[in-house]
Amino acid sequence: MLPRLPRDNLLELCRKMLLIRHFEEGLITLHNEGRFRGHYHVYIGQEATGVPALSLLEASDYVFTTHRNHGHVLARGAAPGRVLAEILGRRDGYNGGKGGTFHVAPVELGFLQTSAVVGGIIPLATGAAYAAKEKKSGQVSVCLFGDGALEEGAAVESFNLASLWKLPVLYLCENNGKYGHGRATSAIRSSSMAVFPLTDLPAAYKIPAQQVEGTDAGLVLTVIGEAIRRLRRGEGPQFIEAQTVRWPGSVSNWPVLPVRTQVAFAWDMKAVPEAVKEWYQFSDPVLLFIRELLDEGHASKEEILDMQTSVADEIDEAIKFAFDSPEPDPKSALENIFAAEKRGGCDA
Amino acid sequence: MLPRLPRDNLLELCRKMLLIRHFEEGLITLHNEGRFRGHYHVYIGQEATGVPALSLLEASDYVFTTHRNHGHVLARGAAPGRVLAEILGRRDGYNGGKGGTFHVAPVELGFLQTSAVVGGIIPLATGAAYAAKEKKSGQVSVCLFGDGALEEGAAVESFNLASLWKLPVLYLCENNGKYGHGRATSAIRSSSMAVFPLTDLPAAYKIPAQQVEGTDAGLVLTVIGEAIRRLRRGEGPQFIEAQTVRWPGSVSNWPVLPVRTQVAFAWDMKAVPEAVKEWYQFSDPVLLFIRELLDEGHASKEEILDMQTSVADEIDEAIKFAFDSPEPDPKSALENIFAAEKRGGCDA
Amino acid sequence: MPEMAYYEAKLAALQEVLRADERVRLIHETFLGLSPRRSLFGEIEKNFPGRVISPPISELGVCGLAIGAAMAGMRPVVDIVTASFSFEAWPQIVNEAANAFYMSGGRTRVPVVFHMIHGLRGGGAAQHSHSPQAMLWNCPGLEIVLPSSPRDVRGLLKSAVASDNPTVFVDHALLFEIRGPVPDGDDPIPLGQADIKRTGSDVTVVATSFMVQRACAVAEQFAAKGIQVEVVDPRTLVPLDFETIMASVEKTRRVVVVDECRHSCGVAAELAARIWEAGFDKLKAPVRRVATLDVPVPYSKKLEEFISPSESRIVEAIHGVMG
Amino acid sequence: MPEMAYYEAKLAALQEVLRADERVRLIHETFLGLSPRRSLFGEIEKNFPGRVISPPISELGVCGLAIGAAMAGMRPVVDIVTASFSFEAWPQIVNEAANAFYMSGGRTRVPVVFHMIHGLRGGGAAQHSHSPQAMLWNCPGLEIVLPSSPRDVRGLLKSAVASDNPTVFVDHALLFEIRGPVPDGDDPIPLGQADIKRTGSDVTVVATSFMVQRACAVAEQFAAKGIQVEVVDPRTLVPLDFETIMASVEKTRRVVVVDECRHSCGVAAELAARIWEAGFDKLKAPVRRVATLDVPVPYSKKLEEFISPSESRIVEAIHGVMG
Ligand SMILES: Cc1ncc(C[n+]2csc(CCOP(=O)(O)OP(=O)(O)O)c2C)c(N)n1
Ligand SMILES: Cc1ncc(C[n+]2csc(CCOP(=O)(O)OP(=O)(O)O)c2C)c(N)n1
Ligand SMILES: [Mg+2]
Ligand SMILES: [Mg+2]
Repeated sequence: MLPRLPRDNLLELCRKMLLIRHFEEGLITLHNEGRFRGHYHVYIGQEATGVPALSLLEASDYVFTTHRNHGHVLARGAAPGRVLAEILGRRDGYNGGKGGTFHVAPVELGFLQTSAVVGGIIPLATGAAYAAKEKKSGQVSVCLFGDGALEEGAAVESFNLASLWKLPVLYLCENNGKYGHGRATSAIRSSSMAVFPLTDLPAAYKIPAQQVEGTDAGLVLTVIGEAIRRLRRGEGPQFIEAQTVRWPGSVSNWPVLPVRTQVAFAWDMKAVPEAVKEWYQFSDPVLLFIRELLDEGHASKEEILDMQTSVADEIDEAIKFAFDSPEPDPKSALENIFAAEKRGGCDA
Repeated sequence: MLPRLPRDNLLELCRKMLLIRHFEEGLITLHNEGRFRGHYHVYIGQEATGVPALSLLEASDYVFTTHRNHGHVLARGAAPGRVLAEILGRRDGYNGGKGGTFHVAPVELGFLQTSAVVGGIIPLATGAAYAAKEKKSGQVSVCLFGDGALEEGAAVESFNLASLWKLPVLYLCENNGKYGHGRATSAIRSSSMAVFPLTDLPAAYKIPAQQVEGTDAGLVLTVIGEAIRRLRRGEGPQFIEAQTVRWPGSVSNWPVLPVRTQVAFAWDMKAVPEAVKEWYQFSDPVLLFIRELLDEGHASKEEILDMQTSVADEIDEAIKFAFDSPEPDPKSALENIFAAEKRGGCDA
Repeated sequence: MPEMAYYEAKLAALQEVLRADERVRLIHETFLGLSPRRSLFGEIEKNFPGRVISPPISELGVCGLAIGAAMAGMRPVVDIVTASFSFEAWPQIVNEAANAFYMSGGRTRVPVVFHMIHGLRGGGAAQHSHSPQAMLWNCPGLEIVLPSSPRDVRGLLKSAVASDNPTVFVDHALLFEIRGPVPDGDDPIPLGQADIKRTGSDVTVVATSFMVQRACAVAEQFAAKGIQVEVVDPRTLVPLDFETIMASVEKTRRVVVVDECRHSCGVAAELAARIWEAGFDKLKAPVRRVATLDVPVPYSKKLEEFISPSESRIVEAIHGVMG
Repeated sequence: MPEMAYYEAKLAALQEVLRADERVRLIHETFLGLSPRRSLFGEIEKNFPGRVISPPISELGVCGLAIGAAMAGMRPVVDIVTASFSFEAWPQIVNEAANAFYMSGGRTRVPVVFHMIHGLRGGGAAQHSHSPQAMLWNCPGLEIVLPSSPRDVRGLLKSAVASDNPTVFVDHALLFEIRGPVPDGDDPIPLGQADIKRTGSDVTVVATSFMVQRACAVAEQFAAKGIQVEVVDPRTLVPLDFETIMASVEKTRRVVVVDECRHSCGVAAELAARIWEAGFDKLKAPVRRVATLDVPVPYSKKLEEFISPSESRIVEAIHGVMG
């Protein structure tokens, strides 16, 4: 379902989704070339959740994300060059290269902490919501985490606190098929989560909870838009489970690129390898969105192809920017252990 | 409701409840006299949960309990003298005085670990159930904990494991009115638990869950009896919430004895202080049980008075035994850090 | 200088931090533990409505909430009660709070205080008697404060709350009834300033928290015998004022370190190692450590006393370095 | 003696413990971490159906379950994966498992093994690079095992599983590809036996885990210059074979301790303090510690290298004690 938005906004959503896709695909290539190290995770297949969801926020709202953060920070407008520089451990990264892929946190965009401890951000996001409530600032706190995080006790302890104290926090659980190996909800039950559907868990804590098809940008916008309105009205925490189908490149522990996405796949799947055709046909949120744009006459194929070219250029520039960024001075490892002066809160 | 049991069994249940009551009241007196130290908790008001529940177990079953353990170990047949010796830190205590009031654990009765960390035993009891299942021993594991433990993440992580792996564990949540300061369920909502009724939480994990009036020995026997049968049939974990009304002596952080219980209160409340009359009239499980025994002609007042005398004698002996028990040798502090020989499992 | 009881100074500081900064919240209300004085805290709840919050028994979630609130501009003081319960919150304290400023590249500040009561309180047994400050010192990014006197608890609590860093405030129940001078006014004591609790020229005892009191009592006994013990209280482990410690070491050249953590990898191990490193050629005798023995804490009184860093063990250690 | 890769020796040991004792269960399956060899573990799952269990992401619940199962007669080996995640399970490891035997008066045995992979794996950043062994050493009641060679991982894993005590098995991802001799047969290596990994008479380097390999590489360099470095590997911290360490110290009278825990209150602090205490009058130079600097672990390669106990820092420390 295409969101009911002006054409410019629709194209902007499309562009962001495409940007994320190209960014992540480029990253996999860089990793394959040995140009950065460490375990990493990509947001491919979940673009239609993060992009519309975060487009609904005010600039002052808080966002907390996980090991799978690249798509979220880009969706919120982070500069791809600085995100990549962070992933490469360079000085111009949002966190000076100290965070890396697990911890990209553009604080100026409201990302206060990006934690790679499964479940770690759920209490933190709840706390930021508590601060918003106490400050009466009208801010909301959005917590984006995977289905696996519900297996950690930290999740439910937070649900309890948020529910008791009516905190303005949106728990946005991205169920991407657990570990990338299967789907925790809907048709197939999970071997690691007895709660089914997952929304039963927040519901037990009296938190309004719904499921949404996470590959459908329009539905995501509607459902999350309503949840955020309820948050701003002071109705207390909200829980959304956004379901997406596992991207075939994340079967193993490390991302493997089966094919580089071309917008042309939206109208011509020939170039897609047989083994992954089904996913790109039915579950790829970017291609789905492009098809809808085309079907409803919001854009022509040429315009989409132009968009792809422009996105590719932006990624090329980002890569250049990131690799041009210097390595941090080794001695700077000893900086930033403690804040010296007293200011409180964060940089933003 | 009086359990449907032969008279002897009924009298035995009564005797155990009375024994616990006298033991705990005696303990408060000893503490007031400064004869032992440390924070401690008593089981007064919950006798009709623990005594019938544990009477349903086999000798080989496992039981895990908390800071509020005295009633449970006595219900399962622990020698009052050895329990008291443990609370006094004496050599003849079940754990040589190393555990104390928080950790009384008669291993020979299946008490493998008594943890005073709220929620701490819930994973442990789940693990003993896992062992029982793997050993195909037919044993069940019973986990007795307070309503407050449901606020700890450890509880739900365990529920998930037990449900996924269909483990023979009975989660027996004794809701005694949280912290002794209010009732977490039924009419009044808790300020520290959003889940309401509490059974919604295990139910979200697909664990069969029911509530029972914890002051009614007959109901407790029936409901828990059924749950244990389901456990032994391999139907997976069971959850029971037993509700009792806060004993007025546990309003504050330390037990305060408003009056020493006399069995005669069952038929004559004159000696009960006005401020606490309501509790002794309507919520005291021991007096309720005695009244039922009398009403249905299972015992005469004289027999009950005799029982009281015999219980009092037993407690007197226990006190003598415990105080006669020597203090442990200071140097024995250095023993029992590690098990030397390899045997595995526990002493029992 | 006016005298105050420790619990009074602590309560005064709590009122002062609440008054001084609208962003301060107290989460949980057992700053006086199980002490019979704890009801006096009710006064604070009355004076600062909405500023003291009762949480569920969810240390992990509650500490995480406080950390997140601190990131978003509040200044929460979470009372974890017994220090052993900090373990429930370990992932949040050690892996979220401690790392936040660093891994954000110096951008996310976490002005949270974790309050807890550590050590052998008497009858706390194995699960309620921990001193986690050594483990915490092994986690860079956390400030660690260990008050030992009425004056210190007041001045240090203020600095802990004012700090923009996550600060662990480790108190001890056996200090609450101690009386001592507390200056008028309410000057904070900066973190990172050791304090000479007693001057002496013959031997240095570096002690923390309640052990400072014990060391002073022992020093009194030695003074009667003409041996002058200097008692140095670091007051904060992070930041550590090592200069003050070494100045004393260089003066006396004989050192005993007393701390209530368990022996292995305890605070005394670190302090002793640093003193050795800096003072190798100045020391007249091997540094002696007095710590809780490497044993789970037994309930029984005699056993608990046996493993504790008792006065008699401190006396023996002083004889050891003097001998 | 046949040669084996470390990962092969580890997999062999896992098969052997499963074969030797019907009560053994492996909970979780990443004993080889993120290594490309990890798929070889599939063999074990195939050979021992029902003996390897995949748990949810619930370290606290899962470790607690393993502890409870051990109390009730099983011998579970829980794989916590990255050692940093042991913090999620901290209350169960530190406050349940460690205390059980003691607080039951020596009656409840907990034959559980907690397996984890510690340290700077390269790019793990602040939240995935911890070395919790120092914190764990501060918790009496836990055995701590730190293998450093193919032979040791095989022999020590067997003893860990055979032990009736809770044992933390702390491995290091950078060891997996190392090759070395592994004797035929399958003799366990008793806990509490240090191993001289290289003999030398000029200086003693006490090193643990992957640092043993690094120390040996450095020793090689020094040998070329005619300086003989003895590398002592305690192999287990609890129980600790301090005699073997001191025998070496008494021989060389110069000591460097290398360990990957953070500096303050780290394993090197404890080892150094003990060596000072026992060897005060034997040491020719102050003991030097080489540990990870007191900093949260940065992601960036250059920064991570800067804080790590690198070869160059070990070299410098050896020069320091020789100088
Ligand atoms: C406390 C903790 N345990 C285990 C891990 C290892 N780990 C990293 S990602 C992951 C899977 C998380 O699944 P999910 O939450 O569904 O997120 P997804 O990766 O699917 O987006 C695991 C287990 C971790 N990072 N933290
Ligand atoms: C992890 C932890 N947090 C806090 C405490 C302190 N504490 C001891 S008993 C108790 C109340 C427990 O309530 P509940 O579980 O309902 O048990 P009850 O005492 O009512 O039987 C608390 C908070 C503790 N022992 N452990
Ligand atoms: Mg997932
Ligand atoms: Mg309760």
